[in-house]
Amino acid sequence: MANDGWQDSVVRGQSVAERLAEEALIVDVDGFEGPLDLLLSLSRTQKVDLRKVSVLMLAEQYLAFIERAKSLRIELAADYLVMAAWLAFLKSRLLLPPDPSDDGPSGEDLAAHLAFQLERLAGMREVAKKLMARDQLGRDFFARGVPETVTRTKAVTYSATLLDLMQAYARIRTRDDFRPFVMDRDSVLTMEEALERMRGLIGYVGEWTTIESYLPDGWTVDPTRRVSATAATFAASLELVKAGRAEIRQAEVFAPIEIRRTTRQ
Amino acid sequence: MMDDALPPAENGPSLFKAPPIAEQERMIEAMLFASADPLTVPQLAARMPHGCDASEALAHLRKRYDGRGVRVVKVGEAWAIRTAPDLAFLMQNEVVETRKLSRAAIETLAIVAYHQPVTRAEIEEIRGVSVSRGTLDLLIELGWIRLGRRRMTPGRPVTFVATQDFLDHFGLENARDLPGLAELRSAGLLDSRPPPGRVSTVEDNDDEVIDPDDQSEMFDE
Amino acid sequence: MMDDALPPAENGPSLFKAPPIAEQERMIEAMLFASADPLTVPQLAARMPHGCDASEALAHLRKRYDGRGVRVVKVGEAWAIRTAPDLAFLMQNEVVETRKLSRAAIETLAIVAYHQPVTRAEIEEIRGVSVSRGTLDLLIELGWIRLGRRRMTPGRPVTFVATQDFLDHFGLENARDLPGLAELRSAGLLDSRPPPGRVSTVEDNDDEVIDPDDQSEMFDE
Repeated sequence: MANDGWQDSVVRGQSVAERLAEEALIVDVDGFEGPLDLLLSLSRTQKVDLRKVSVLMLAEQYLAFIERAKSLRIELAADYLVMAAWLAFLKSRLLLPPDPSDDGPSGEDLAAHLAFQLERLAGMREVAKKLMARDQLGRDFFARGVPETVTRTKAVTYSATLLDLMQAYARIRTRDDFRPFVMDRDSVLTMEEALERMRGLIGYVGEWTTIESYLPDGWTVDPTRRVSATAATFAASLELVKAGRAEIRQAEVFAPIEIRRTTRQ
Repeated sequence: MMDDALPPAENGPSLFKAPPIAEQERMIEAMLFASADPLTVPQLAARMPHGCDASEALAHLRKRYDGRGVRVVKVGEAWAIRTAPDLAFLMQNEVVETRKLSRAAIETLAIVAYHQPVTRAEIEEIRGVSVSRGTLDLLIELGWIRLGRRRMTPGRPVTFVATQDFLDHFGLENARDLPGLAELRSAGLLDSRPPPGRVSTVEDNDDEVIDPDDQSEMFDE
Repeated sequence: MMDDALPPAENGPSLFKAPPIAEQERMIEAMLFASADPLTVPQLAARMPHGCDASEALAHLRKRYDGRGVRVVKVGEAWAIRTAPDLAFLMQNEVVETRKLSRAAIETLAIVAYHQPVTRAEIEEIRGVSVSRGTLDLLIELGWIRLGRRRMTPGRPVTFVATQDFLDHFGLENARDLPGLAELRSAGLLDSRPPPGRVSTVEDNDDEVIDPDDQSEMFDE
């Protein structure tokens, strides 16, 4: 069928059969999966290789279709209208001589891409059909009806090295060394405690006295407690000096540190 | 993962010679018969005694079942025993009624199979409509497609690929055996060809949320 | 392949001759393979084209599978394909898993090794926590400890001792070779970081000073 004739028939008079076909297409609009699907259907009526399809004619068919659908008050999804707008634009590009100042893609490029898309969609539909026509598992060929489940037995071998063993033993025997900090509070004298204690005592002592004599009872024998108490007491002494309540001195390196109440008070 | 490397249970490291090849063939036969799912050579080998050559035994077995009522078929990297398709008429009792796939699902499946790895945006570009979540979900649920690697393009979109189950279901040795693949390729229909005037990729708009306008973007430049 | 198959489906009653027996055998093979349940001869025959002799075809198939990895076996009145019994081991996927001994187990083992013969009450006293039966059982099962003589004290409690297997496993000549705490430390083997979950307030070398008595205790028994 001549292209022109077909085109005319869309616009003006057409045979009853054609008209019916046309309307069936329109009523069927819900049956199309979007504009590309519709375009593919329309292109079929050109009965040519999709590579040679006339995109211009296709655009006109599509636009005519949309017009008629609108006149029949058929609701068209937005994407159909967007496609219509795009095709109208494409049509104008194809019809008008190229504008040299426009560096956008040419009408031919756009048309070629649309043809490619149509051909690709048609190609995918064809192979989808071929795929579904294949023998299928559970319909044409079958897997084992009573698969045996492979029971998974677990054989566990335990590993331990001499090092693990020795470290475990060492861990048990030195467990007390690793007591958590909170548990060791009883052998830690805090600076606050030392300060509290010295504040009470310093007022009575006007003489130079070694800070060791300020250590609380029970903190002088056990080395851990003694170290902690000494540090705390020394820090507390410095606090008192800073506050101006005491004076501190040390005759020489490693000599005893002595402290006394400030004389002004 | 317990597979390949480990020698099986009684592995006095080659204290014993490997069983004769005929015996190994029996083992493969038993394992393939017992399993509903295809098994890879490493999986087979892992269950055989030390020193066995699963590949060779498998080759023997294949030959033995040539032309029989059941066949040893290759499914991707794995092997399975399946009934010969010409005997389908005997199997009416075994047919599992399956839901008929929608056209959208079938086309989407084909696009994934032929274009894999493929992004959702690419599927939509090919079909010219947006892909509903349900379609991809259904195919994933059927075990025919799965997520592949993310595409290393802006947005890092996920891709979809066909699975071993897909190959198994359609009796394909591998994805290269898809019907019509060569024709599609030589016609250039598997090329990714961005619309003219677009700067390269289409993937960038493969967001989780596909709004209805999305597909119009494909055409509007 | 499965070519010579006659067109079986359209079985106008004996308009066609029955398929050759080899073909019938293929049919039985496929049916038995795919069926979830064993099939009786009448059931098989009912699914085959007119004129087939299911019994004879079955007999052929049985012979064919004689000595193979799977066999055609009778289940009640019906027939099925089953794995050859001697290959049952293949249906077990043995996963060898190497597990570290639990802390409780390794500590208990260490105490037995260093203090043997030692009673359960003594182990508990040294560890500071009770010892579960399971821990001792595991160590006995592993062959690393065994029951020793009963202690000649009230209640006559059993004692535990380390075994030759234990010495072999740990590469020791005898239990006296086990290094003492000081040796461990000087060899840098003693990890003086606190066990996980504990916070140390003490410097590594402090414990040298702390209880000098403690470690001598360990060896003099």
